[in-house]
Formats: sequence, C-alpha cells, structure tokens
Amino acid sequence: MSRVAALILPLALCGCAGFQNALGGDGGEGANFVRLFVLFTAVCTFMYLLVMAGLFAAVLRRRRNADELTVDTGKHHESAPLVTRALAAWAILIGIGLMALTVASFFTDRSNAAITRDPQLSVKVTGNQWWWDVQYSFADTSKSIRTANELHLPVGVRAEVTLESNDVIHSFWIPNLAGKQDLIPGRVTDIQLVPRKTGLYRGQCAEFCGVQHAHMALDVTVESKAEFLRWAAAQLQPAPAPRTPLELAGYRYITTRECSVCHNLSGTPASASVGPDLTHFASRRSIAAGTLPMNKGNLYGWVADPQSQKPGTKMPTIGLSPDELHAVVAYLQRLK
Amino acid sequence: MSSRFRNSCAILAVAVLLGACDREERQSRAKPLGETVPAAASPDTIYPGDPSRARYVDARGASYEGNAFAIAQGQQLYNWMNCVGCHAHGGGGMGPALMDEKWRYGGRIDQIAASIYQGRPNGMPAWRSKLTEDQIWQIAAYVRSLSGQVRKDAVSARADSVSNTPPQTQTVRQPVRPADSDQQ
Amino acid sequence: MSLRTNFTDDLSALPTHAFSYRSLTWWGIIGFMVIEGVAFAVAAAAYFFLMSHEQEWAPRPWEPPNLIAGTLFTIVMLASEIPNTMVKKAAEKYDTAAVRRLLPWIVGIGVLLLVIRGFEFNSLNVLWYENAYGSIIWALLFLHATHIATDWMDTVVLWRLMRTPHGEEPRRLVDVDENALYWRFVWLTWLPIYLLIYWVPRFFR
Amino acid sequence: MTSALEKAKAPPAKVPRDGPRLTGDKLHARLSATWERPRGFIGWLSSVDHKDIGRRYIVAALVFLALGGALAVAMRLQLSRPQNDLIGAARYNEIFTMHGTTMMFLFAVPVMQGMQIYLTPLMVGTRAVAFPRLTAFSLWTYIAGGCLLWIAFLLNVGPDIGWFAYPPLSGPQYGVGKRPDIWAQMVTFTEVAALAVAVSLTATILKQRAPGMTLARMPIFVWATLVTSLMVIFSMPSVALASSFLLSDRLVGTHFYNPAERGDALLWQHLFWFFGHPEVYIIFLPATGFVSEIVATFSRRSIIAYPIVVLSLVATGILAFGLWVHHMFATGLPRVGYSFFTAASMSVSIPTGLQIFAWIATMWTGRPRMQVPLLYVIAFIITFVIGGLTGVMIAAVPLDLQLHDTYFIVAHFHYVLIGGAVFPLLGAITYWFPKATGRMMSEALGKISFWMIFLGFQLAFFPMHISGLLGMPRRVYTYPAGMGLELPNLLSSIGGLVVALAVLLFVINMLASVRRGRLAPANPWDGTSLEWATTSPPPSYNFAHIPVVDSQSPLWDGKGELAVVHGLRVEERELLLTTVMSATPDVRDPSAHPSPWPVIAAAALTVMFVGSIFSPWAVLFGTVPLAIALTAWFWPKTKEPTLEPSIS
Repeated sequence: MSRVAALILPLALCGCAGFQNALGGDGGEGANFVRLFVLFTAVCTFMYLLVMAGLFAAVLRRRRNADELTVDTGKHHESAPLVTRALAAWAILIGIGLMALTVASFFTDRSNAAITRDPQLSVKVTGNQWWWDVQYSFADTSKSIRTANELHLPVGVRAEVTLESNDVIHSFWIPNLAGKQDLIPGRVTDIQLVPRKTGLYRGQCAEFCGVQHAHMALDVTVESKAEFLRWAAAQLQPAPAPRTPLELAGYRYITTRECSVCHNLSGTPASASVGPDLTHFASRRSIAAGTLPMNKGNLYGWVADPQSQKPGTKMPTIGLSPDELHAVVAYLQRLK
Repeated sequence: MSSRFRNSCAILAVAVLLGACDREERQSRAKPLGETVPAAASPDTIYPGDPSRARYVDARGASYEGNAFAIAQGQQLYNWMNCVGCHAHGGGGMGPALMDEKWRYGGRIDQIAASIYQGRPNGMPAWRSKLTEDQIWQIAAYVRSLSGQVRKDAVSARADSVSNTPPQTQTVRQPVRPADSDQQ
Repeated sequence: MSLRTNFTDDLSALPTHAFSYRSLTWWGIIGFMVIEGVAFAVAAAAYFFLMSHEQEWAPRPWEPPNLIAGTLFTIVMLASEIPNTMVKKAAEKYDTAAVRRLLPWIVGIGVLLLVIRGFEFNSLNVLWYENAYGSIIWALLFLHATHIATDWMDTVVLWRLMRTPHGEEPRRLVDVDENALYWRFVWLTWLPIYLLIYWVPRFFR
Repeated sequence: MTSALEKAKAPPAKVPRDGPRLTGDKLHARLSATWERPRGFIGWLSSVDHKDIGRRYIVAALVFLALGGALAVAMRLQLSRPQNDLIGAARYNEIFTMHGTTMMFLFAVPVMQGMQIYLTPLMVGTRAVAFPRLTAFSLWTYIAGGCLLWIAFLLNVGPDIGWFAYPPLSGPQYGVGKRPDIWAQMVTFTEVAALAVAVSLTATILKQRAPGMTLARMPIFVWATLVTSLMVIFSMPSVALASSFLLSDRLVGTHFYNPAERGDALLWQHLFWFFGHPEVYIIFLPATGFVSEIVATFSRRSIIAYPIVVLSLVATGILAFGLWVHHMFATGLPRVGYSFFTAASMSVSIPTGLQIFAWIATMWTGRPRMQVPLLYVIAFIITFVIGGLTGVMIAAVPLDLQLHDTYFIVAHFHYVLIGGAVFPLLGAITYWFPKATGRMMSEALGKISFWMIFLGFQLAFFPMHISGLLGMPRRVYTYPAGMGLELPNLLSSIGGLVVALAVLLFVINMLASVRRGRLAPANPWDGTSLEWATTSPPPSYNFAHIPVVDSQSPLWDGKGELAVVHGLRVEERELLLTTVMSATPDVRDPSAHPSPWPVIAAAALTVMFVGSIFSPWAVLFGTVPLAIALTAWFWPKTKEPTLEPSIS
C-alpha cells in the first residue's frame, strides 16, 4: 500500500507526502514558497499554452492562398498586416507577466524577511565533511546543548540558525521548512525557521561537498513546546552511566580508545570535538548523518566497518574484536 | 616511427599510468585489517642512533608514501590530533622540528610511523590504540612531506588555515640524517 | 540549378595593404587587447573585492611596497612612448630606414624595463604566499610582466625581420605600426596597475 | 631596390586574376592549386582551411558528446534505483564532473564554434577566415585540452569537484592530488582555443563580408556569431584568470580563496559565474541563429521582424553579463542586490520571447515544409520554452532558494541546453550536411531518430522537475528509498537510454549518408544565403568569384543570377576586405598558406600548460619552445619580398 502511495503521490504533486519535500510548506518560508510556486506555475503554464497554440496554429493551419508570402510569389520580404500589432501585444503581455511575477517575488521575499524578526531560539549549525554539528544556546549561558545530525524545533517558535563551516562549502536545506542557505568557510550566514506543523522532516546538504555529499542529511523533529523542553532537558544531562558489565566494557573502550580521540560524551573522559557528539547518540533517528536508520543491526554494521557503509567517511574502520564490538554497541545503545 | 620509439612511448605511458595510480589512489581503509605493530618497531629503532642501520623496512610504508590521499588525510589528522601543539606546522616548539633534516628516531616513513605508534621519551605520547594503523601511516606520510621527502606532485601547497610556512610544494628536500649531536 | 554569373566591378586596382582599422590584423590586435584589457579589469575587480574585506590595506604589519623601482619603471615606460611614436610615424611614412634605426632602441628599453621589473618584485614587502593581499599584488605585477615580455619578444622578432629584405615590404610597416599600437596598450594598462600596487596600499592605511 | 614607399604606390602587378576572361573550369583548376592543402599527413596537419578546421572541430566535439553521453548513461544506471551500488561514491563524483565539464567545455562551446568556423566565411562570401593559422592553432589547443582531461580520467586522475569546482573543495587542502589541477588547466586550454576563434570570427565578419552585405543584410546566423564571439571575448578572460588563481593557490600557495589569510572562497564564484552565465548564451545564441536560418528556408520566406530578432540577439548578449549573481542567491549576499538580479534575470526572457514570436510568425505567414530540420525547430520551441519558463521561476529569489542545486535545476538546464541548443544543432547538422559533404542525410532515419530523441528527452528530464521538488539534491550518487524518488528516477533512466540510442542512430545516419547518401545539388533546400551559391561540398577556395549582395536574401532575390566582383589573384591566396559598416571593397589582402607551425605551437603550449600543473618553472621554460614556434609561424618563408604580398 505504501509502495503504491509512493508511486502515485509524487505524480499527483500534492506535496503532503514526503518528509523532504519542497512543496510541503510546513514552515513560514516553505509556505510562502508553495504559494509563489503555484502562482508562477499558473502564469508560466498560461504563457506556455499560448506559445504552443500559436506554434501549432502556424504549422497546421490550412492556407487559403497556399503561397501567399513565399519565395514563389516574390513577396517573401513582406509582412502580414497583423504581425506588427501582434508583436507589440506579445511584447506587452510578456512585460506585464514578468512585472507581475517580479512584484510577487519581491513581496514574498519581504514577507520572508518579516516573519523572521525577533528570533526566540538560536541554534548554531556547523558543516563538516559529512555531518552537521548542532549547538543550542540559551539565555542562561551556563546551559548549552550539543548534538549532531539532528535538529529539534518547537512548533511556532521563530528559530534563528547561524551557519558556519569547518571545511568546504555546504548548504543547509530543510525543504519543508525553508529554502537553502550556504555554509561558507570564513563567513557566518544565517537562516530563520518558523515551523508551523509538528512532524518529522529531513534536511540534506545541497552543495556538493566531496565524496559523501549524498550522505549528509539532517533529521528534523518539529514538536510541541513541552516535548521540546523535555528533549532539551534530557540533552542537558551527561551521558548515561553503564549498567551492565558489557556496557561497562563498551564505556571503557569508547572513552579510552580510538573513539575518544574524535568524539565527545559529556561527563566522560571522551571530550574531543573532531567527530559528532555522542552524548545522547541512541536518541537520534539515524546513524552517520542519515546514512542508516538507527537500530541495533545497523549500529553493528556501522561500528564494525563504517567504510563499507559510507565509503570515504572520516571515521576509520578500527577492526574491533567481536567482544569489543558487542561491548561498544551495547554502550552506544545505552546513550538515550 | 621506429619500434624502439614506440616501445619507449609505451613504457613511458605505463610509467605515467602507474605513477598517477600510486599518487591518486584513494584508499578508504587499510588493506590488511587488524594487523599488529608496524614492523619497524624493532628495538634498535626506538633509541637514538643511525637510522640507516635499522634492520627492517616495513613494506607497507610504500603504499602511503607519496600518495596524495594519504598525505591529505594525514594533514587533517595532524591538525585534529593537535600535533601542531608541540611541533607547530613543522617548525617545532615544545617538540622537535619536523621540517629540518634531523631525525633522532629515523626519518623513514616506517620509522616515523613507529615513533607515532610507540611514543618517544620526553613527551611524545604513544598513539597506539588511539589511532588506527592506517591513520598513523597517513600522519607519517604527511610528516615526511614537511621536510620535502615526498614527491612534490602529491603534497598540497598549503592548508586552508593561517599560513606560517612557505608553500609545501616549494619545500627543499632535506637530507635525512640522525640528530645525535643535537640535543633539543 | 546553377546560378548565372553576372560580373560587376574589377577589384585588381585595390591596394594590397592599409593601415589602422582598414587592416585585418589591426582588428586581431584590437581583439587581443580587449581580451587582455578585460583580464586586467577582472584582476582589478578581484583586488577591490579582497580589499573590501579589510580594515587596512596593506594589512598591518605588512608595509606598502617601496616606491622607487615602480616609479622608475613608470617613468621609463612613459618615456618609451617617445621613440614608440617616432617608430609609428616612420612606419606610416614608409620610412624603412628610420624604422630600422629606431627599433633597437625600443628593444633596449624593453630590456631595461624587464630589469627594473625584477627589482619591483623585490620591493613589494610581501611574498605571494603570505596572504591574499600579497597574492593579488604579485598576480597583478606578474600579469603585467608577461605583457612586457611578450611585446619585447615580438619587437625583437620584428627588428630582425625589418633588417632582412622583407623590411622593404609595405605590409611589414603595417606590422611595425600595429606593434607600436600594442605597446601603447601595454603602458596604458600599467598606469592603473601602478596605482593599485603602489598607491592604494598607502592611501588605505 | 625600390623603397617601401614606392612599392606602396606602385600599380598592381600583371598577374593572373579571376574575371570574365578566367572563369569556369580553368579558374577552378588554378584556384584549387593555390588553395588546396598539401598532400599527406603533414599536409593534413598543416591545413588552415576553415572548412577542414570547422569539420574537425565538429567531429571532435561529437566524439566528446559521445564520451559525455556514455557517462550520462552510467549515471542514469546508478540512479535508476535507490541505494544502488553499481558505481561507488568517488567514481560517481568523477563521472558527473567529467560529464558536466565535457559537455560544457568540450562539446557545447566547441561544436558551436566549429559550426561558426565552417559556415561564417561561406555565409559572408569570402575565401577564408581572417586568421587561418590562429584558427588551426585553436583547434589543436582544444583537442589537446580535451585529451588532457580524458587521458587523466583514464589514468585515475579524473577531477571530482563538479564542473564549477568551488574552492575550498577544489583548493589545495580538500582537492587532493592533481585532479583539480587537470580540470583547471583543461579550462585554460579551452579558453585559449575559444578566444582565438572568437577573434578570428569577429575580424572575418567585420572585414570580409561580400560587397554590399551591410550589417543590416547579414544572415541572422552571422549576427549570432558576431554577438557570441564578442561575448566570448568579454567573458572568458574572467574564468581563465579564476582558474589561474586556483592553480597558483594549489601550486605555489597563494591565498586568493583562503579565508584564513584574507582570501575569500566567494571570489571564485563571482569570477566563475561572470563567465559561466554568458557561457550559457554563448551556447544558446548560435542555436537561435540556426533556428532563424532553418525557419526562413523551410517556411519559404524571409524571417519576420529581422531588426527585432537582431536586436534581441544583441540585447541578450548584453543582459547576459548582468545575471551572474542568480547562481549565488543561497550564499547570503545582501537582499537588496538580489532584487536587481531577479529583475535582470527575468528581463532576459523578453528578447527571447520576441525571437520565438518572430519564428512562429514566420511559419504562420510562410508555407512550412515538414522536413527533419524544421521538425527539430518545432521540438526546440516546445522544449526550450519549458526551460525558459522554469528559468523565470528560478530567477525569483524565494523560488530559487528552494529549487537551487536540486534536480529541478538539472531539469531546467537540460531543457535549455539540450532543448535550446542540441535540438537546433541536430537540425542544423541535417540542414548543412549536404553542403559540407555533398550528400543528403536519410530523411526516414532522421525522422525516426528525431521522434526518439524528442520523446526520450521528455521522458528523461521532465520527471527531474518532480524529483527536485521532492527534495533530491543534484550531485548525489545515491538516494534513500521511501522518499518518493523511485519512480521519477526510473523514468529518467529509461528516457536517458532512449536518448542515447537515438543519438547513436543520428550518428549512424551521418556516417551512412557520408558514403551512400543521395547526391546533393548546390542548393538542395532552396536556401537564400550565400553558402548555397557555391557547390556542395564547396571548393577549397569557397567561391570562384566573390559574390555581391544587395538584399537580405540574395539567392531568392537574384532569381537565378549571381552578381560577382572579380580581380583577385589566382596564383596567390587573396581575400577581399570590405569596410566595416557598408561593406564596400577596400583592400586586397593576402591570406595565410598552410603551415605546420600552428600545430607545433599548440604542442609547445601543451607542454607548457601540462608542465605548469607540476612546477611553476614550466611557465618560464615552456615559453622557449613556444616562442620559437610562434616566430617560425610568422616568419616569411620566401627569400625575397614580392610586389604582391603573400603570407607563406
């Protein structure tokens, strides 16, 4: 059934199906996009049909005097009396159409700028090859949340996302919520998100950024304010302590061995910032920036050999022994 | 066109092909999974001395040395692992300079890899069990490039960071010799 | 269907060469001057683009370039227009002897300019790999140096050619005329570059 | 010895000239002896005949089209289903970079310039291009650049940075190895080639038109050639400079694109798109020239609103330089500036809309004949207008921020480049094929491949609009299942295969027709411009006598008669120069003989360019062989000067 839906919906273009869909219109800018897109499509379709009508009429029309203005009559330079007037009308029509579209575009742009004044939540997203570093900062400066490859937003709250890059140019794009904004090394850019509907969305890097550009997604969760606060409170906690001997072994491995030189787990000796923060890793929807859905099997596959799941990723294949692998996965799953 | 000319053309083409392959090959993982210590870490290379007398040469070094991908990865790891903190961008600081000709523990790639792997007295930590061997080889390949030891067409002129050395592609190749007389 | 040929004018009395815009090669040279002029303009735009990010230009602690070599170069360059005009006039008057006499001077001035250019690179007070300011200044100076060098080469070849019997051909004098035109382009483009390299980094400190 | 002054004033020497007393077969024999290229392989290499060069340009470009097309098929196979593992990530990135680079730099621009080199001298009624050796040099430089890129790709040094190579990804740190250098240097090769052709064509059009062919009587295609050549001259230096900056960042450690040392990664984008946007029109405007010629011939009447069409070409050429920022809307530049670029981008559709009106009106008032070239024109209008209208959409900032860098854009630019340039090109090849080869292409095969291309194209590219809207970014080597992307991608892949087969069929038709096609008369379609006044294929000297023109459609108005001037030498290569505006005869000018030096100079340039990927010193040492080759190129080969000059 879902397969049938997947086949039909894109063609229907209704735009309510995908969780990564420019026609979703689930955010302030996104909704403006849908309105403007419909307007442009309508005007363009009208113009297109007009051109096609003219073209087919010109080609197919039955000619009373078969060679009226052709070489054979010697009048091939002459113009039909209506042509000049039609040309002028056509030019005026194009002009009016374009003017209307430009004005519409301009006002949409202004409305996009207006809905995003006075941000109530500020998030900093930093692009890396090939994952997103996400930091929330609050009025209480002692608190801050660091996570990766996921973005939680309370519905109806104006969020300002500050964008930076650590390496190459990336582009931040959550089509359901807003248009794109590039992350450029050496510059700070920003984008405003005003989600209107709760739900799960997906964002993706839109500027080619190297080998694994295809696997640089961002899981977006728009939730009620209460849920968001619950999530934030959980995120502020340090990494959960291991409960079983297996988890303890995993904890030891992660915090002292290869994992610890790149990853951070708050409240543990692992405090590097080269790779994604893992403090509440298991609470996320996906592994490795949307490469794999989060589940035990995928976690085994990823930790055992990331290079086969996402060839070229900066995370090396360590060559864990089976015991180490079991332990590491057990503790990673604990990181809710 | 004489056949000799044709043959030499063919040989040249093959050489170019192989050279390019070596330089540009992108290995996303080490070939032998889970191998042990670099072989050069035999006792006589751990201590100062003439590195040319080192007994073993680890053959794996060849696939990293002069490989552009390995050097680039090594460059990134060099920054990420904060090697800069002691060695700067090769100029040295708390740790010895890496862009001169003096090598206390040998300047071959396998000797450098062994130094990274095992650590060295007076502050150089051991990176075994922190980095994979693949990564250690990559850093070693990059360190070799700092003193101009590797082919110039495989190194990058600069990083996208504040520059405080002349471009790597212009580095003069330093002879590799032991630093017995030099007490840092 | 083959067309009937209807003969009209006889063109055999037309000249076989002409100066300025009546000459085909003149249009070619104008074409290349436009290309290079656009390249200089784009390089200057890049210069201002990079400059717009900076509070100070030249950025401290780098000192602006020393003026002596560049100014000397500019003076020699401007002075070279005197023999250049003389050659151009002589060519237009079909005075092969005068052209043969004057071309070595132009070649000599070219050598002098290339030598001074060497000192200019030495007086920039910044190296190309130190920062983007150094990069763009070096790029501008290098770009212009290639023009000096190519035009110098061109003049040497022309000088040798004029000394052969081919120098008696009127078309060769058109070549001399157009070479002189190109030299004007080279020194005209130098003037804004001189300002960009030597004076703008002083004004915006 | 007489002085130069006396020589300049001397009356013309008594040498054989064309005219009423020397015409027909006798003239043909003597002119052929003068204008034909020497025999043998060296003679083949030495050719400076614009017809040889144009043909080689077109053939080379079609070879690159086949190579780029094969890559497109590979990509479509990889994307035909989600999570496909047919091609790995790194290889896929190389493949799309090679596809884009090949199609833009090695196919689209060169094939248009090849057509222009072939047709322009025939259309303006002259015997050669203005700078034949420069044009030959350009051909070999272009081929060297193309070979550099493709040999590198086969040696596993193919660039993997996308066809617009944004730093820092293409910079020294993230662009690993020599891959980006290969790309950047290939750009330099093709820019040098394109600039040389542009200068040569501009001078040809301005100075070598047939007597009486005032600017207002030039065929539209010649106008399009003039406008695009000027656009090349004004836009290409920008990318040549940008790629030189990139190379020097990578080789000698300059900081143009390094923000940590006062550089800026966006500098590249400005420089690149200042070239990149005009580039699109450099490809598109010659195609509109084809369309205007084909529409007039097959509607059996002159084009309606000639001045409007010409002004549209010129206006498009100028506006094209004011649009580059619409490729950078997502970079976060000030919003005020965006509105200007939105308005400018949209306004480009006005001149294009007027041209489309003129073509439709021409067909309306004339009597269209449904042959393959006109079918391609109709397919062009149907397809291109869609691309143009989606172009209007993405000119609007709020829409572009969503659609930018998605498959919607991929669909858009394939609609404008394939629909807008390749369809007219295929029509133009069919149209001028008899002129170039003396044989007609098969009409039946032509119609089959036409319908396959037209329908296959729509199937391949229309679904991409949808996959883009559904959130599929461009340049991804795979995509997850369950996002609704399966069906549009599968359809695109099937359509892509159909197009590939159809293009193959078109090429088979060409190859078969060269050997066995129906023999073509001088003017098989009853066209009106001057190329139809000479035989099919044209002789090496193009025209036995230089034609005279007194209208926009000389062959139709001449009614079977062709006025000519005479008096050019037949023992030497000689051209007629006319004045720029009114085209009155002005000077008899010698034209260059064949010479091996252009190809040698191109080889020297290749050594220098390839060397400078590896060492900056190659720039210095490489000039020595280049200077030697150029000097030998210009140095006169005769011992003594003659009264009537020659370029040997």
